[in-house]
Amino acid sequence: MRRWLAHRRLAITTAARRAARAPLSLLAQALIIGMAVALPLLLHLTVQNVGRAAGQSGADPRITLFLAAGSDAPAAQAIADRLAAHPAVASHRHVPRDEALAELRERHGLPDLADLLPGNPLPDAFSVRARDLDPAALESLRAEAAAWPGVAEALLDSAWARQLQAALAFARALAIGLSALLALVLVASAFAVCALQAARDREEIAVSRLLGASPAFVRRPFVYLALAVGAAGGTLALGLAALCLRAADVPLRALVVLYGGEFSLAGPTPLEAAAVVGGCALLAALGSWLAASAHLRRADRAAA
Amino acid sequence: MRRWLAHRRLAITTAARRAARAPLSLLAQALIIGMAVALPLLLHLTVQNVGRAAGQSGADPRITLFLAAGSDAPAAQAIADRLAAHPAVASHRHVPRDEALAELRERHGLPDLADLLPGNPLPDAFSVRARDLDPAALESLRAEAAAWPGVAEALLDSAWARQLQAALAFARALAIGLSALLALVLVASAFAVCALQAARDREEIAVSRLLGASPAFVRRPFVYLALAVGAAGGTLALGLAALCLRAADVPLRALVVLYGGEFSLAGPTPLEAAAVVGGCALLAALGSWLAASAHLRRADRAAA
Amino acid sequence: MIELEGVAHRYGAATALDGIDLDVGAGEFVVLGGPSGAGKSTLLRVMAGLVRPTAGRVVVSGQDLARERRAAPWLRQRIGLLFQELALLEDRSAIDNVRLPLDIAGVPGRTARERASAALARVDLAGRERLRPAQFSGGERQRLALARAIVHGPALLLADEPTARMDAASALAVFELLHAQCGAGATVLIASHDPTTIDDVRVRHVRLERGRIVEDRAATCPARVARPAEA
Amino acid sequence: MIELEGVAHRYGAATALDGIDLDVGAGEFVVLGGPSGAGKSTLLRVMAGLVRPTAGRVVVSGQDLARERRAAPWLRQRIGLLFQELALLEDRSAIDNVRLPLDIAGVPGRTARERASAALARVDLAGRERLRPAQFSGGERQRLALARAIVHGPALLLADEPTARMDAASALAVFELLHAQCGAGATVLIASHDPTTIDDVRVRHVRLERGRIVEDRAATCPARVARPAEA
Ligand SMILES: Nc1ncnc2c1ncn2[C@@H]1O[C@H](COP(=O)(O)OP(=O)(O)OP(=O)(O)O)[C@@H](O)[C@H]1O
Ligand SMILES: Nc1ncnc2c1ncn2[C@@H]1O[C@H](COP(=O)(O)OP(=O)(O)OP(=O)(O)O)[C@@H](O)[C@H]1O
Ligand SMILES: [Mg+2]
Ligand SMILES: [Mg+2]
Repeated sequence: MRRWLAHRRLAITTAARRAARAPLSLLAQALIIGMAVALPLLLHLTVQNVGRAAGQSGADPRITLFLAAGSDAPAAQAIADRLAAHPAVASHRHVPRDEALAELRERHGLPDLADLLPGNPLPDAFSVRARDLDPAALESLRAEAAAWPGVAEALLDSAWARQLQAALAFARALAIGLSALLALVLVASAFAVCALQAARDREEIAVSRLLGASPAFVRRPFVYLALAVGAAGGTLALGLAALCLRAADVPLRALVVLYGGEFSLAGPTPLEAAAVVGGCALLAALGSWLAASAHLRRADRAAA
Repeated sequence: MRRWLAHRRLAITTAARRAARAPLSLLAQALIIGMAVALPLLLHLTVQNVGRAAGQSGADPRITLFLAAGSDAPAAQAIADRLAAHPAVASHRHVPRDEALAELRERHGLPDLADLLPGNPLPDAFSVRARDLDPAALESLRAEAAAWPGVAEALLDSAWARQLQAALAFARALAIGLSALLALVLVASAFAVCALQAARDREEIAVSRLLGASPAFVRRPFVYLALAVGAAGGTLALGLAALCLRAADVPLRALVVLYGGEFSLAGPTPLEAAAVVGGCALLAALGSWLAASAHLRRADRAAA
Repeated sequence: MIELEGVAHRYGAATALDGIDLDVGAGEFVVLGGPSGAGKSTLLRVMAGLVRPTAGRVVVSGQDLARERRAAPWLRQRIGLLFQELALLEDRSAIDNVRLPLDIAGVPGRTARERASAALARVDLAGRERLRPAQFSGGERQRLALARAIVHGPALLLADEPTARMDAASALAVFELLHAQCGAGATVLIASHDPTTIDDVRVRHVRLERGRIVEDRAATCPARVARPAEA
Repeated sequence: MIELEGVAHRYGAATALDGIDLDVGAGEFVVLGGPSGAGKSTLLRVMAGLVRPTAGRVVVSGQDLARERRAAPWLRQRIGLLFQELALLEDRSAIDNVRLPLDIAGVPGRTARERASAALARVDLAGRERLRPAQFSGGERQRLALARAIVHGPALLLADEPTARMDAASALAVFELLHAQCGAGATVLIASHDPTTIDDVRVRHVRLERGRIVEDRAATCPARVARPAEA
């Protein structure tokens, strides 16, 4: 136990001494990690923020049921009852024809055009939110509702919402892809740096091995140092992301408001932050472990 | 001259020998550069592609002049003449009322809704492209045209085009910001790596200096190696970007077609490609030059 | 302590050791002599388990080294090694160099520091703990390396040219230190060109030439018994 | 060739050189003797322009070294240096180690290779061009370092303990090689504990103790004239 503790304490001291010898280099390394991680992190946060804002402003896909021209209140009630009973419908809202015109005016960017129209050509409508947002499920619900008596037309949501959803889906996929790529890059980067560090300290490693040090003894300071640099890089990424979010708040707000949403940017949750820092540290440690092991294997082969 | 050549040739040999000693580490380094550069490069290419597609599909801001209901052909001709003579107007197009309805149907995602309308409630219109796309200039042109006799309403373009423009502007700014950040990261990364390489080769450097080598003699192999790795990283970035573009072609096409555009992704021009490769090489060389110089200064101070 | 049987070693085509039979008992003091390139360093490396001989049997402290790729850590940690090129770590302080075997053995920091300081004092380098090896003269560097070889009280001390960088007076002091180690129970094997060792009656003298033992002269006056009277 | 006037050097509080006055003429062969820590290596470093003395005047080949931070490259390239710790590059082959001074001088690759091979042959290491320094024995390493020191035909050769890792026979061979350099016009200064040099009548013997010159015995039989007869 004393021996175990002494070994760990010594590894920390050794790592600290090496860090003190090349602080600039380590700082640059943490910066690089921070910048690389900041990109997918930002993308993820942006997607989440925009997605949330879109959800609040009702930008998730909806089906609009237009009633036949001149429908009366009982007919509308019949449709409302049907919608309430339908298992695939999450919620629905009755849109009187005046409101429909106002919405067309605002949300579709045709403000004063509505004034040009002779009277209000629109019928009453229902705005329906489906439980399942999958395009196929949406389409089948739309087709079913279109066949109901009293429904003149059933439309999937207007183009802009689909556009936003498509953009969000693409961005989400991109964020996931980039994160996977990034994990690889982090490991490779930590590997490259640790390989160089091991080459720099080759005499120290060789002499320690000659004097009976185990591979783990040699590896430990490298891994500890990588853990620290990785964590620092992750923290830097969080800071950078926070800075960018603040800078992007204004243009993003403008963008989202164009889509009719309310908007306020949220940073990562504590859990997300912990995952970023911990993930970076672990990936860096993995890379350095691999590099140190590779160095040891090669050195042992050369010495034998 | 012979001496000059011998020194350069030797530096290349030395750089090659060092590269051969740690090929994995250099490969990882080139990969990291490639991945880091690929991100802003992709963003830049996407913005350019989408911007071009949007331009082709007429997604740049326009002003629509709706004529008073029941305008006749001479009235329309008068407006057309005014537009042709106006210095702020780049081009204009007459949109007959039928075409306007069809466009509303397609571009605004209200396909079958038009069928619901009693007849065609829309008047004839003109679609006007301004010379100056600045929002203030657009608004002043719109206000002026709105006051013309025979014009019922002058509208700045529909929301989606403004949305797209805003998104493109934001993405463009992001690409520029990221590129600047990236240049810094590249220099810092090359610095960190070269500092480690110099530390690894400290004996070789020290002995060379003892035997009369100039600082330039010591620096040269490091700078050459960085040039090669930077260029390799830039080339990798181009390859990665090409791969991603191919992968993104389908979703992006879908996205842009939603906006009503024709679409086909174009890669970087030869000039852009050369700039990417050359830029990476030069930035890496700069970083390594700085690191090698810093190492020499420190080593000389320690030896004195 | 050490039993060698038909030990041979070839580096590629070159034969460095060519059929060595040698028994060294516990507590013996053996000097390996012979011209440059005779195989002295190679023989010491074989005994330390750093080089696996191409033929023959090597048993050190009961462990058969020819079988294993590298000596087990417990054995490595019982050996004290002084390399011909010293193998000092230039970017560590003197004391950090000396305490390395203790650090590897997991000796707690405070104890390691104290024992390393004591070892430095034994080689007459007290008070220079914080200097780097480059700040020592050639002879001082050699003593520094020697301090590292004895700091953990090894049962077997293998020293390659422990006096190469020294004048006669310092060399004598180092030999007395080695004799003291031997007297305290360690087995000592050194490779040396130093002519002063040849006349030392307290050591067993083994002479190598071209990888073979050409002379094996026992100590006329065994170290353990003789030490108090002679030193 | 070399003029020292009141040269002193202090490392922090420790005085390594303490008022050295010494004139060495072109073509002389000087051996610096003295106990470990006397300041021999420091004195050689001062002459090579590697260490700037804290006091005194150092003129080598007409250049005042005390003034400049480091010797001008042209001077550095006219000196041959053999360091006490050899300073071989372990991850370069023997020939790449030896040709280093030529590479630095900008000698084209082919010529450099040929001259390096010739230098290796002069120290009896022909045919081992492609090996690494670690694949040489201690004495061979020393000869390798010596080859590097003479490969560019330096006008001044400063060698620190050129025979420390050698038996008497190899040491003698090395001394003859140094005498040959001297005979070919080079000025040779070596630091050495080797007792064989002390009896060599062809060298000037300067003895240092605690940073001062305590003895300066001229060669009774100057090298340049004597060489053909004695070797
Ligand atoms: N790693 C190696 N690869 C190839 N040859 C080697 C290697 N190490 C030693 N040799 C050769 O083996 C022979 C014996 O070497 P060794 O180092 O054992 O000699 P030594 O007796 O210690 O000599 P010295 O007194 O010069 O140190 C020498 O000829 C040497 O060139
Ligand atoms: N870089 C340094 N920093 C501090 N002290 C030093 C340094 N170099 C040498 N010394 C000290 O200066 C004194 C003279 O050292 P020097 O290396 O010149 O001795 P030397 O005569 O060559 O001895 P040796 O025969 O052991 O090589 C010694 O006491 C040494 O400890
Ligand atoms: Mg040897
Ligand atoms: Mg010395």
